Amino acid sequence: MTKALKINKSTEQGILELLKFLLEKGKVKGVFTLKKISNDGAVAYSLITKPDELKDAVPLYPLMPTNAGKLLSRFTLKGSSNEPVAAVVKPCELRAFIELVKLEQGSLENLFFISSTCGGVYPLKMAADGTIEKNLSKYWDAVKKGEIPTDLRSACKGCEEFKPYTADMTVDLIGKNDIDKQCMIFLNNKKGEELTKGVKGEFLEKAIDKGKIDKFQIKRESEKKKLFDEIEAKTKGMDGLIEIFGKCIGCHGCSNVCPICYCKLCEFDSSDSEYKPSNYEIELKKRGGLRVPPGTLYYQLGRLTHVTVSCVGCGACEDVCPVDIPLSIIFKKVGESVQKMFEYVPGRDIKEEIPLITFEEEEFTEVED
Amino acid sequence: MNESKDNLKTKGAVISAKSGTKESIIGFLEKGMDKGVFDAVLISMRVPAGDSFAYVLIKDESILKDAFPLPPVMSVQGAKAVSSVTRLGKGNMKIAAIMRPCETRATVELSKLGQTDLENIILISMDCPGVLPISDFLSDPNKGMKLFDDATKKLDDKIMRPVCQICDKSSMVAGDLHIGTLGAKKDTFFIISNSKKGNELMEKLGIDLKENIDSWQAKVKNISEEKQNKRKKTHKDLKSETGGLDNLLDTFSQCINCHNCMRVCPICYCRLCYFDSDKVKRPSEDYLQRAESKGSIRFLPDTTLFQMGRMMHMSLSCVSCGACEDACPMSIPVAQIFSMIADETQGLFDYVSGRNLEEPLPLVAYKEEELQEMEDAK
Amino acid sequence: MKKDEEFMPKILAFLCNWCSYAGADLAGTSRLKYPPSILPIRVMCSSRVDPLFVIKAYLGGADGVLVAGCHPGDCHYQKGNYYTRRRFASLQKIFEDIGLESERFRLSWISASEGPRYAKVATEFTEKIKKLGKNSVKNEIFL
Amino acid sequence: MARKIGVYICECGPNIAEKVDIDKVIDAVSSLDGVAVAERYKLLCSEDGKKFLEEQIKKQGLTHLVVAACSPREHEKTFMEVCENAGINPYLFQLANIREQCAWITEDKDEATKKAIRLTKAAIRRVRYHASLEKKEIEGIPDVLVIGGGIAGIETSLQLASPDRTVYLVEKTSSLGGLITNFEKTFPSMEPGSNIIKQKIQDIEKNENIKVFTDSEVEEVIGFLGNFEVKVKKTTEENEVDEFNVGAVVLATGSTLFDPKKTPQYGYGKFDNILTALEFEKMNLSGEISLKNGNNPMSAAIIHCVGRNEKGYCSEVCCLYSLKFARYLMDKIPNVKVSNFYSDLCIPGKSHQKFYEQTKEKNVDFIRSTDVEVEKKGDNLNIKYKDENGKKNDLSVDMVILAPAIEPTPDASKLAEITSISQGDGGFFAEEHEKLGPVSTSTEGVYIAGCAQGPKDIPGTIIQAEAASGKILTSLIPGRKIEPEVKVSRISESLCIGCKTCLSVCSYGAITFDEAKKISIVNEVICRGCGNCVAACPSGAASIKHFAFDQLYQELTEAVQ
Repeated sequence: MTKALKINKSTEQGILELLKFLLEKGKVKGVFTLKKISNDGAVAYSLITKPDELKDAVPLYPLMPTNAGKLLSRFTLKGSSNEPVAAVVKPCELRAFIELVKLEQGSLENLFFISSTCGGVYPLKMAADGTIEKNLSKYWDAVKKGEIPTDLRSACKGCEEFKPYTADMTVDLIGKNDIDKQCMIFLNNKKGEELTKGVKGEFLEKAIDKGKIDKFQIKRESEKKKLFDEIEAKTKGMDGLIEIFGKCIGCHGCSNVCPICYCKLCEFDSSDSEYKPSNYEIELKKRGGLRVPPGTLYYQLGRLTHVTVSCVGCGACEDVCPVDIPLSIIFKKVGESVQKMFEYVPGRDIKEEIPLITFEEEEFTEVED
Repeated sequence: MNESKDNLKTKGAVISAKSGTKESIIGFLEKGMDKGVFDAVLISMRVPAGDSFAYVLIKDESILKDAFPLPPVMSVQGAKAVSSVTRLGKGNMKIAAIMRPCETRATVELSKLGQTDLENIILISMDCPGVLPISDFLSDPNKGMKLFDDATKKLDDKIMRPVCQICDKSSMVAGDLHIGTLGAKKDTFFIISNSKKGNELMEKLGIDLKENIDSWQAKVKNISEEKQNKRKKTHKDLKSETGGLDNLLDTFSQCINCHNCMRVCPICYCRLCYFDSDKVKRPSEDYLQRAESKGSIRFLPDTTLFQMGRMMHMSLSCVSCGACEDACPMSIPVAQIFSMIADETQGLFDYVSGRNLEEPLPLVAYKEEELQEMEDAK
Repeated sequence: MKKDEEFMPKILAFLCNWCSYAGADLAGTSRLKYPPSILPIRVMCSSRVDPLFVIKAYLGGADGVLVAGCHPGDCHYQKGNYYTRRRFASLQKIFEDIGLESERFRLSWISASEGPRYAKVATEFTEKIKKLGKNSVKNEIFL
Repeated sequence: MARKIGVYICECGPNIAEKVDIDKVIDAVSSLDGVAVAERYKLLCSEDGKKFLEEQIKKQGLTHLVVAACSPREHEKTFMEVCENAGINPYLFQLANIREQCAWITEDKDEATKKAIRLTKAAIRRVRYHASLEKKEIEGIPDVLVIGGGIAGIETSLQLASPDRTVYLVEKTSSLGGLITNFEKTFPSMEPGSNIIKQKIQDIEKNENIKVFTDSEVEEVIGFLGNFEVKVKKTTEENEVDEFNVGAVVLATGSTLFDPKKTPQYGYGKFDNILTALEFEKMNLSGEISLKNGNNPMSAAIIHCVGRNEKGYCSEVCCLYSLKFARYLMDKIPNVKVSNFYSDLCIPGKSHQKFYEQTKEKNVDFIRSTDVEVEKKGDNLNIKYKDENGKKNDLSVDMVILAPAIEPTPDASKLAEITSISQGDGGFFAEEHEKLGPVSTSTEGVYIAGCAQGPKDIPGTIIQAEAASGKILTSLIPGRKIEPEVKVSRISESLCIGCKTCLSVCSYGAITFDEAKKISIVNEVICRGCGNCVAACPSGAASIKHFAFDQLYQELTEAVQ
């Protein structure tokens, strides 16, 4: 049983009221959430300090313009926030942020996290061509019934980590059929309780409906298996990889938006990855011809080795790929199998060290010959 | 590299293209390699999956036969390919590079910026019918190929990218040689030389440049004029549509700061872009202060600053190649806006990016007497 | 098969200076025979081997890559080889999972006094690579 | 100015010439870019070989040298000296190993030649990316840090202290002396124990070359032989931290006794008049051996090997000091009955057997026994045991003295971490080699002496203290220069994003974090050049001299061509 706050309003209204309360009562100085920022309906994360600016806020909008974990890292990179700030984030964004804090790219101090049992988000392309508005009602109908909306992003369709590990508050969404009439917020810890003290609503003890969650888990698991099998068929040997990454135009957008890519200058943009004339001669002598600029596969495989241990499978990379390479499933599949090897879930717990900077004296003997 | 400032050369060569334009262009290149006039060819090729094209540096002649001189889609800007091959030194291979005019112009521009060494490069441009938007092509590559071939034959650019539909420099000769297919008699195409290097090459190939190319020039002239009017009109409408702060903010409101447009732009060559560097990373107090002053700020802020800042950095060298718009995941008309602004900024200095190697970059040269209208302009 | 016989694989070997390189030298001084397919690259510690080198070597056409260092616990720099083991384990899992031949990579702990072991590892690994055949990536254009 | 690379292939007498077609190698490399000369020579490492190379470098005005011969582990230094004498930087040189790992490993001459060509070409391509590096020299610091103020620490400090060598002696408790201060006498001579140590403590206090820190703990030891940066913290006051540099460190932290409570069958802590060996020594030193009720015990039992199977080793000295205890008892309490319960007696050493026999003559019983247990019976204690042939038996006595096993001090693992050495069997500090290096450790410049290295008696401790001092005296001669590693790593300020990954993988603590700039910084004097941080750093901000990304990448590209 955990403490919960019930507000007899629609879930979205309930959260907006909570955020308004937090700002008005000065419990937080600012609120991070999605907001409609232009009259043609563009949605982006915003830092809101005045309560009445919350009027266009759409905290539960099914879209991830950028990974909020990466934004929170930028917010606290040059020093932790000296004022309390609340952030409405999806579970994978919170996990990405915690992974970044482990890498000294941000700080959890003074930040409060309001997350949710996440129903997944639509691809960015649907926001770009404006079709997202039409699908909103279809989205919430599916979430209410605890089903997976059809044209969700593939990363979300196969996501089994839809419940946050360390959020201060969790908004109950999946399978909550009275979502338009009632807002149920689970207060996971002391911080959650203190923040919500004084909110107009009913405080009660309530257990999150495990059955509902498990049922949904099975649905996501089978979706994931389908997606993984599809990719498995495509990534057969080098030819398979060349086919998949052949159309990559080298814009490196996937690394720019990836929360785990935190380097100032990416190794694959640095002089290390440039070919000198003599390197071209060697390669041409060997192959007769070489794609230029060189290193498309070196970049994809190399980036995979860099992020694989911390990849939270948020799908931002595929969202931004101009040529629709199924990146999120490739990275998620490889990431999960490497993480399983270290029994590591990125972003699950701030104290859990990233596997590549620790070791056990006796381990992985099977890797040795 | 270019003798006369304007590129209206009067003479050229007529090459028979009975076996088809593409095949005979490849034949011309094979002849060049046989004669040892150049050791390698930088040309587009279809990727194994057949769903895109990529530039390939080819040394082994047998691979040349699968080359694709004029691909229906610009996955990588040709200037970026040439720069990646020669930025760290000219090497000892003579390379013939076959590209679209906006790519040869960008290559010329990049060599002025020290990013390309053209000494061992023979730049060959071709009349360009325009390019399909990359997302359209990807949705159905085979259909895209067919549509592109018909459009090329019919010179109809409706299916091409917005910037290509108003491109008035689709036959500008900026490199060493130019393959002119416009106005050529059936089963032939012109080769026009634009530099000493071009002349020497044709001599070594035993092809003399004595033929009359008026029909090509006439065709190019009227296409350019037609496109120029269309360009002026489109830019006027665009200006009213996106002009003014609110419109500009609305246009870029969808921007998610992924910087794809900067990465694919041939002119953006910085190792670490200013807008990715530490200088734009502020402490949390600054962000909170800004949010308080306005009640709410978009996070990350300064996406419009990035667009305008990038515009300031590269507008004077922009060749309107449209790569940025192809790479934008949010389909923002960034290429149309940037090429509109570029026409005006370059117009200030009567400069055309990549037109001529000797023409100095506007901001690195000055005249004592110029731009009086700027001083205490009201 | 004849073809495989004269196919002399090119196996890149990152050998740590204090143990495996010394072990390899010892194999030489004791005139132990192993196929000349092993191309040694000396590094001060096996923990210097950046997974990107292994990818570069693989995409560059190496038929196999061996990473060899001191036995865990004997690292000249205390703990280097523990990190090597983890990096290598995740690299191998990535290659496996993405459908590439992770058997072309091998991690072996070979101390300065284990000349015979080095020769054995070299011979075994060469045989395995011969069975796998040439690394077809060598003549790929669209890398 | 343009690169001029000299390539010299050594015939090494028959070794290479017979197995590799050297002329083919010469043809293959002479036309390479930048190669000014490619020649063969009989024996390059010989005196005239070296002279030949020196002349060639000067005559041809070479800027880089590539030698294809034996293993760099063999002659890299030799040819680097040749470069130095010939006036070019010794790091603009690469040695291709075409002997141990090429000529000698195959009978197939043509394959060996192909491999030799490949390795030589790889060396030539690598040398093009070499940068000249300057050998650094720093003053070797002669001073020494001694941790632990017991007999081992005291002896080492007295041996080493001299006008040009300060010794910093750090003691955790508030006074020097350690365990021996409690021993009234020492075996076998029954000479006075605690007053010798008191004498030595005065020598220490008189000696102005020894700086003593009591109530202090070592917090940080970073560096290597010749240059350790040390931080010592006072445990009694808040942040009073002393920092100084030393050339070597000696761990003389001694040991403690196994806690008999962990073996309840002996009744320690449950019944009165059961004392550990240390408690008995202290009681004896106070002059009066008495029971709880004040009178003298008329009978006492000494139980050997307490905690031996738990610990899994014999602590060497307990049998001997048990004999001493018997003597203590008999001197202070005439006709006291002493009986020893032992499983096997350990009486090594030339003069100890005599000591055992003399004690036995004074009718001290030695009962070979197993499953010894102690119970309360009325006022005295009853010892139940099985005798030699397994028969159950018991003996009631007034007092029981337990001889617990010796084990490392509780802070041993912390100290091992700080001085980056490892702990071996039983948790004692691990010596470099149990036979050939008993007082040195796997970390150069860190030594161990006394019970910290394992159970031993006082002479054994003194020997190790002197051995450690000897090793330090030979390696840390005042005025002699120390050459820290040249091929160290460096982190670029503009590229480092401060993720501290390098910091967490560095085994030497050579990387510190600049909180203001939020970047990691390499302490070039301490870095040993393993390159771990460079491979860990995803963004290439960290690079290492002479094994940089480009150097290794170009070498491997040529090798697999």
